[in-house]
Amino acid sequence: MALSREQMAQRVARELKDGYYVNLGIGIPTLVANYVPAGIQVMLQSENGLLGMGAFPHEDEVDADLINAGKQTVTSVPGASIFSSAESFAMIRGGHVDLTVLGAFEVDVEGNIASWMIPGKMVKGMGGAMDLVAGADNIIVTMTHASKDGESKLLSRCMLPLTGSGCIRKVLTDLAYLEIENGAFILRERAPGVSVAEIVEKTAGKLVVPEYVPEMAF
Amino acid sequence: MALSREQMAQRVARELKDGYYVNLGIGIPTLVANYVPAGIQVMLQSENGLLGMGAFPHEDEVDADLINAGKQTVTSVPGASIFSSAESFAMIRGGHVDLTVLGAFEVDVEGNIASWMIPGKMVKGMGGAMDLVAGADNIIVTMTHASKDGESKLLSRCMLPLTGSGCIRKVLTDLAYLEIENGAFILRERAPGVSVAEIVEKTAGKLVVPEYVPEMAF
Amino acid sequence: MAGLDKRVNSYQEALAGLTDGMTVLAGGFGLCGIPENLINEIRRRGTRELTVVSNNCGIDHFGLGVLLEERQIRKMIASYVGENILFEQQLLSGELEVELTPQGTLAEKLRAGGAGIPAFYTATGYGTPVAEGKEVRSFNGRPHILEASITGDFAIVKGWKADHFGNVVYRHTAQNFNPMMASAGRITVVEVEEIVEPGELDPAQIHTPGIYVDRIIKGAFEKRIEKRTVSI
Amino acid sequence: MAGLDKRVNSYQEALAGLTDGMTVLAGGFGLCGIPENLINEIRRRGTRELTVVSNNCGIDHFGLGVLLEERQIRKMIASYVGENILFEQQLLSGELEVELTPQGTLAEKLRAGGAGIPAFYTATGYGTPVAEGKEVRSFNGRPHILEASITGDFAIVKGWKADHFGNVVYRHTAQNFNPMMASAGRITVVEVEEIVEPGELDPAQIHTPGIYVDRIIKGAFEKRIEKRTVSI
Repeated sequence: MALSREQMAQRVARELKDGYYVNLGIGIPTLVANYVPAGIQVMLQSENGLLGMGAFPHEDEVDADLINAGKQTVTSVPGASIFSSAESFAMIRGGHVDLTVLGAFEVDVEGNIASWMIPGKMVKGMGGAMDLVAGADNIIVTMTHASKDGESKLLSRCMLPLTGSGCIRKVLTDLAYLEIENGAFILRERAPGVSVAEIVEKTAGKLVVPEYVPEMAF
Repeated sequence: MALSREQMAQRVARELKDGYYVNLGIGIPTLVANYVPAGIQVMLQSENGLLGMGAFPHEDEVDADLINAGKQTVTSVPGASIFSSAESFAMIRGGHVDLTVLGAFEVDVEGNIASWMIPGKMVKGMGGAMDLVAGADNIIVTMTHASKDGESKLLSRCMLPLTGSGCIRKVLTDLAYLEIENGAFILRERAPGVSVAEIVEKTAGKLVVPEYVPEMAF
Repeated sequence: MAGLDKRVNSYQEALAGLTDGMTVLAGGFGLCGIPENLINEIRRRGTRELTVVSNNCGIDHFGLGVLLEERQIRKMIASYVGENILFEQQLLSGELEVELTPQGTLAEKLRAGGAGIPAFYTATGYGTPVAEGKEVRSFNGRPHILEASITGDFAIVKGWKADHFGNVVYRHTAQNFNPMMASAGRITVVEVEEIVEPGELDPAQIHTPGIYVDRIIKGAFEKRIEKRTVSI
Repeated sequence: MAGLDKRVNSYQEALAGLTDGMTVLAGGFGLCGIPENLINEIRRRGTRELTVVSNNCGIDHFGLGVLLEERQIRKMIASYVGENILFEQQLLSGELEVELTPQGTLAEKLRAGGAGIPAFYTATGYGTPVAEGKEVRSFNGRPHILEASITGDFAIVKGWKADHFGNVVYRHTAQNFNPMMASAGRITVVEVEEIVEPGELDPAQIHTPGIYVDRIIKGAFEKRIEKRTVSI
């Protein structure tokens, strides 16, 4: 069965390492914060200028001056730091963030990503996404494997305007965890009960299927 | 008679305007702080990261962590701010400083300045001088009109390696106050008792002498 | 008001000299740390044909959104404008020109503008529509694009506290774009919650040194919350 | 030592991994805010052929001057080196290579290095020996030169207080080049006068966020004064 949003977040959280500074995008990536493995310590970066993002505030702690990049009210953890947008993107662009998790519309075998614009529909803007994908070495894209109409989002070549070029190496979908290498998706893990055949069918870009593809366990 | 160092500082201080942010170089420029005209308020910038430099400290206030660009112990005034070298030169390069006063070895009719290096002798480095002359619109160079050997320092073309190119418009020497316009020094004021003839003799670069050249009064 | 004392007494005085066609840099991220009263004063003045540089464009009926309502903005430079229905309408009708800019590039363009750096190279946006028409050059084997700095005729900034000299501190994440806007405005106007005496703020803890600031005014702020999210 | 706790127990541990031929970025201006003990540890280790980036090179027998004595520096990138007789000797004898860089350009090169900006344009140095071999381009009718960023294998930094996570504040003008060095080091080591618990420092008042810092250590400092100047 396809992973739930929570399971996707849980699977991504396994990539967290002790001491990581992590930027989590809006949507599924945000949920990753709920599944930090026991015994490890990470610091969440919010690109509006907060390093050390905490939980949502209790009603009596809500402060209009303390928000995250999704414009939600948040708290900061002890040992947090707060700074300007220029400093925040100095961290991001400078490669100081250890892991970035963000959503996408499409990813292709060259590591290109499209996540910000659907021509003809409204253009909302890229926000910090272009900086995040250009600045990080270690990025995990989370998205459904295919659209509701069944169209694959793992392509030979992105159709939509790009967010970044040649920067994606890891993709977690609701069906599989894949790595991008040498112009192909490598199927590394599949969702529990999801067959390799289904993943093959729903992957438009070149897919390499190793002999053994383990099922994820939750 | 040629101006004393104190008189040079006093004359420069007349260029200060209420509300100015001012960077004063080492030597005579530093003395300008002692002659801020009554009734006006200026803020001194020290390029090591201090805006609002105060007087030298009393013996019991000396603090190794509070120095000026000349590495002297200083104090800060109420309303000062302290910041990094990058921020300090953002101010300087960004043209936010209203007046810069600095010394030089040579200035020429094109507004070039040489102040940091005498080949064959030891090279100490340019420190912040190149940034200061490139960043400021309003610069006053203070220096003696001629060397001890009588060689003019106001030239057709600087002989020494430049600090900046085409950036100087105002020069105060011990003999005269001059402006640089259209490839010439314009003699605007002379030191008390110094003749136009002496200034003409000691100025190697093209000199324009207006009909009336007032004497400075102290 | 003498010399270094930047205090002005009214919002009218705060924006004196703002005229049609100017470029205005506005601090804030979403509705957090926006100069609400200065925006309202621009509306009151009816200044038109403005180019506005801001990470976002407010929401309908609040923040920069009010200037859209009055059709005072000709061009918007922003990274994300998705919270605003009017924006979409004016964009589609051709009334509004938009230059979408990656958030980090926008922040850096403004910092560069304030710091006298006319242009810099960044990998952000390479291979995307953002790179169209821009010079590409490789550094360390990786392609980068050349981005030009931004400055403005006016910067409108929201601080927390300031002293008479215009030294400003920001509160929590209401800092965001405000320091860069402050540094890149030819005339920088800061509205704050509290004005204190010079010497009350720790010199080593000033976010925006007074050298960048031309006028300060104390205001009252609604501080509307865009997405109130709480733990139960 | 888990996760985000950057504390190390000895200066040996603080500089573990420093080897011959590396580039070391050193904070400080004159003798103010220099990482004295980390410099001494480099001397003790005897690491050689170093490229050192620092605004100055200490004085004879103190600060970076001690590394000159031991002939551990192969190349120096600095803006002003006039306080040091040994420097002159080694330069003239050809033992030492020097790249003199305007102070503001040096600060910006390091900030750019930390911020992922590979190169930027500046008017500083145009028409001077600093511009030799560099690309010239006009912006707004004024010629600028292209300057490349600087990063280092190690950054050695002197802070005032830090928490376990490596959030650092600097004291007075001992800040100077330290934040840029901290951001541009592949491994950044900060020595401080006091280590406090996370949460003790105001989050909005951190000069160097912990993300830039790899190791912190508490030291004792001589803080020698280069030019004691007093009012009478």
